[in-house]
Amino acid sequence: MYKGKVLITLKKGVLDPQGEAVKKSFHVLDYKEVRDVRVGKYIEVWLNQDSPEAAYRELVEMCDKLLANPVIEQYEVEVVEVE
Amino acid sequence: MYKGKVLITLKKGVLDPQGEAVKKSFHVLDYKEVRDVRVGKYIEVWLNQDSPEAAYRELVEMCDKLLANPVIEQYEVEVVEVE
Amino acid sequence: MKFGVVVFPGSNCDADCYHVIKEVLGEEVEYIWHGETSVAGFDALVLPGGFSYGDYLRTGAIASLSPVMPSVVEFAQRGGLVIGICNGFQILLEAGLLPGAMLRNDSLQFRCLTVELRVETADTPFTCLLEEGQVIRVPIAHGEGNYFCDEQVLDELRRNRQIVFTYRDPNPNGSRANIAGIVNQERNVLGMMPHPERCAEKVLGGEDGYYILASMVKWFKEGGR
Amino acid sequence: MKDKPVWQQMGLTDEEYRMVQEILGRDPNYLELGMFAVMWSEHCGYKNSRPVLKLFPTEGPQVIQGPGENAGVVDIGDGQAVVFKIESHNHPSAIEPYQGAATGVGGIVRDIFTMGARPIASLNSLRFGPLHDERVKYLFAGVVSGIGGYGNCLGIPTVAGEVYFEESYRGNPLVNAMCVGLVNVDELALAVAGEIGSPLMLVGAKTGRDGIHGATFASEELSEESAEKRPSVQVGDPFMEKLLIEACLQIIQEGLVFGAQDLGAAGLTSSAAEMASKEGRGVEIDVLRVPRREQGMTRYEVMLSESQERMLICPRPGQEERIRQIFAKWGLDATVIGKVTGDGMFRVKEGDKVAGEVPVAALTKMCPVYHRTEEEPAYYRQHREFDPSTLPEPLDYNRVLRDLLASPNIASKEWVFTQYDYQVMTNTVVVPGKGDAAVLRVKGTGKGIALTVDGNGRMVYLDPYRGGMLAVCEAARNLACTGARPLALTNCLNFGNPEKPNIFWQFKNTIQGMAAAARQLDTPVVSGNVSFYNETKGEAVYPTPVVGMVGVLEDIEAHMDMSFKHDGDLIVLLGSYGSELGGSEYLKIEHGLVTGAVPEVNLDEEKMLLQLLQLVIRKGMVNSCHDISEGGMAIALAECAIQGERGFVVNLESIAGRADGVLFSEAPTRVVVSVPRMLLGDVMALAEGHLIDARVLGEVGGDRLVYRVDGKEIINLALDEATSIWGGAIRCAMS
Ligand SMILES: Nc1ncnc2c1ncn2[C@@H]1O[C@H](COP(=O)(O)OP(=O)(O)O)[C@@H](O)[C@H]1O
Ligand SMILES: [Mg+2]
Repeated sequence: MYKGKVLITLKKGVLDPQGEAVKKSFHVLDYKEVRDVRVGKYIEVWLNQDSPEAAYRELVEMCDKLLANPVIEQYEVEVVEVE
Repeated sequence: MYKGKVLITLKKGVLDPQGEAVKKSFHVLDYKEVRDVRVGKYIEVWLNQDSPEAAYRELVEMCDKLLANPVIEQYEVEVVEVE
Repeated sequence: MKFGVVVFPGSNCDADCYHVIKEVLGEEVEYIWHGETSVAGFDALVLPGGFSYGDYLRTGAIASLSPVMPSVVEFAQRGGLVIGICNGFQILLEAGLLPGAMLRNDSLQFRCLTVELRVETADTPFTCLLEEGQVIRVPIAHGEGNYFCDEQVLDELRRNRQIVFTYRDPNPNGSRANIAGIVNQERNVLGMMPHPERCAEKVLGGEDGYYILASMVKWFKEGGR
Repeated sequence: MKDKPVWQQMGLTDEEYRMVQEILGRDPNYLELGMFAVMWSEHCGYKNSRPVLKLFPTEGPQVIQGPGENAGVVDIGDGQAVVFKIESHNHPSAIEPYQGAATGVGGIVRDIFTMGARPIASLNSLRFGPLHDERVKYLFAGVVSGIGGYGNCLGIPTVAGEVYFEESYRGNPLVNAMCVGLVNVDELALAVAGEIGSPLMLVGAKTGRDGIHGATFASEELSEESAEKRPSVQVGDPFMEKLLIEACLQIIQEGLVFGAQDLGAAGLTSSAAEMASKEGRGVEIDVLRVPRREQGMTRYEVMLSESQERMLICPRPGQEERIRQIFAKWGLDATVIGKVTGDGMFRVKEGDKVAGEVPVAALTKMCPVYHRTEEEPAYYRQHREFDPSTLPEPLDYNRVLRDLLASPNIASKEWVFTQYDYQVMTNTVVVPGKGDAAVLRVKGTGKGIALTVDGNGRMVYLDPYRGGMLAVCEAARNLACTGARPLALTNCLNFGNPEKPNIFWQFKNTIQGMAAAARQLDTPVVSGNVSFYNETKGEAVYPTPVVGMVGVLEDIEAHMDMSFKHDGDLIVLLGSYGSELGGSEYLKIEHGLVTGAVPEVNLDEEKMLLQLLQLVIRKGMVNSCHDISEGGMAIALAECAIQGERGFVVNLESIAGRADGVLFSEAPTRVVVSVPRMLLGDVMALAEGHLIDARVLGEVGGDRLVYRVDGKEIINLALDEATSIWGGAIRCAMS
């Protein structure tokens, strides 16, 4: 079995109101050294696949189809073997 | 400057309705080999800090204070240097 | 009796609570800005519903770190009456004044409708005008009302009779043990997802919520017992 | 694409480019050209619609502000007014349904509080393709959660709306959002620039690269290329907007500003030009002073960005500091980015350097106007001549009723409105689904207001003139069914490409029909929006005017909903006993036909009916009231029963030997009311006094829906079954 770790982030230039709000509250909490915050998604998918390559290919397909919204989001995929 | 990558996931035993819904729609889309899906958060924090250790310590503090809720969530932190 | 309605950036039921306290209960009421650091002079506090900080990150999380919160905690610890409604409930959880956490509704949808609640205990300052076992109709409107706590906390809630309201079938959000509202052990802090202020006037189609707020007044005016 | 001259890429024609050269007496630079292109787009300039919009009646004693401001304003007495407008966000929603719809709500809400009014209600009107299509489900789900996501966060109740599913909207859904605000008349603010030398302040969100050329995007047909323009989809920040509402209302109420203007389509360019043009002023803006979200933005990008949640305000002298304080309290920045000048020029500076300079009037008043040619499409006559009596009569009317109840156009919209917070602000007296219109109380008075949006695109397609009338009449009737007096309307005109003569014919005829009805019913048009180019692959959507209407109830206690309330009450039809089936849901569902002559409206009769309804409701003579629309009388009765949780028996007569026309005709100017037996005589007498036909159809009671025709029972359905079919159809399709 493989576990896919999918990181989904907003594309550059797309407004991230959540990140902005979190950043501001860090500043209020006196973490002045915080320069920027972006909030994305982390999705774990456990797959019954034969090979890491197959799992990877499938995950990319799944991102395109469902997990990420290509209009505003981009994604990164990593596959690890698990039992 | 350092970039903190924070992965926040629901603890084991906490039901993840979003993950369940994603899994179901994969099954509908005929990805039968999907065993499980969990949806978490991926937060990127850019920090003006002196050392990776300092950045790491600070990020952990930020997670405890705000980014994660220990009742339901756990987190992982990684720090990378960026310019 | 003087109520304080705490206003966070993004609160949006603050004016509704203010209206009901003033015009329907006929009690004194003032807003308390989240940036204040004292709640001196108030007899009861309301943490209203809404989307404090846009519900960003986690509902209630950022608001729970507001400057006003330490004084709210202190007020509660001294036995002052605190009611958190909807987002207010979420803030109380994040602030640790009540146990547990809130998850997204199991339907993954925001849900606005009137639900039936069972009053599980009349032995609180918030339900002393109601009866145990009574069924009341109160509106809900939330996307994250799926109350979660672990087995141990649930046992404690049960043992101490801290569960105040439960949803009658069907549970609208998947909350553990059908929980709609709980109090702390000392019974002076209530968090509930449904909105009593939305059903406190006949013209709005129901008055059950009136009795929850009026209970607080009765309890307070009778010297807290 | 790249080979085209730059003005064409920006959406200007060669002729328009020559006009720009002539106005300036030189070639425009890139920035100036961009400013012309957005301001002269259909979306901002109304160049194809302006002459036709003049047909609308816009005045009346109740009108405080007609078209021309951010929203219309109507007097409701006691020194208060309602402010309202509807707007489309069709193209962004087709590409990113959640954000498209969300930012649509954000935009229309800004139009309301810009005027100093507290937004108190939202409505929406939606059109999608057939619900069995997966892409349609995705769009529908995304749009609904986007509307809820934004409006719920703001704490503005979404109290009413409508949704239709028709093939013609498959590639191009319609998303129209309406907002209603309440204002004390003496606190009304207008979008005007102040005295010469007054500073201009930009407040709210930072400026990013989002939505550049959104205005021109909205003025094009959707194509494969549109997908590439995707970055023009903006992400909304309702939290920021909520803070803006509170801060802006405070500075307006404290009298600190001359005027305010939200930044919508064409961003800073449009809002500054509009503010200046009202009083013939000029503006000077320094792009370097505009707070930015991204690095390396060009002046062109800054001036044309459509980043959401921004406002331009013009402070009164000496009030800048106080304004800054108020915004700071809400965690917002307010930055001086320029000033009002007296020379009528729009000057864009980059520090000390002038980066562009054009006359304000050239961008606004001198926008070209086109009188398009119109041509009656061939389909029109064919449909009108269709005779439904040539169709076989159904054998099993029970099945027909079930099918209609399950049609997504008729079925309960509960799946939609339970995702909207419709009760926040504690004013909602008649909640979604319960009545023909939403009813809100006005706190501090004994009054109420009623709100509705209506527009049946299928009828308008079949007959734009009659269909336009129907839309206005239905809206007014819906308000009257709650006991309200209709006051005025706003409208969103969703059409195809106006450069096509058939489309322009639809457009013009629709407006003529709407205008005639609005005039006769005393409901002037006070605001609105035009959305052209709703086409995919050359196919236009049904011409879809959406009418948003506001009415007032003098006594909130005397409001009405549609639910049957007492067994034994008599069911009375007010209005004519018709059987016309043109354009009906029945023809579509049972016979697969979109055709027929659209029923004609008698405006005098409609007006009398509106008065009659207000009267019987005020006098407490009826226990329920519901207008007959999609699905005809059969469905109207079923809905009263479902809402009231009690059945009925009605005795009808066939017309020309057929039952289907009687049951399913969607002819207008008809309502069903339930009347306490003792008051029947009074109701009949009042109806007669108003020259409105009235006939007793049957009686409320039992747990079945029983329809008899000519003494024979042709439908007998258990109330429970009807309720579950009607209640579950959309939820089922969506899960
Ligand atoms: N169909 C219409 N009926 C009446 N008025 C309209 C219509 N379409 C647009 N208007 C009016 O034209 C003006 C410009 O509209 P619009 O460009 O949508 O405003 P905004 O500045 O909010 O973008 C507004 O005052 C609007 O009310
Ligand atoms: Mg505007």
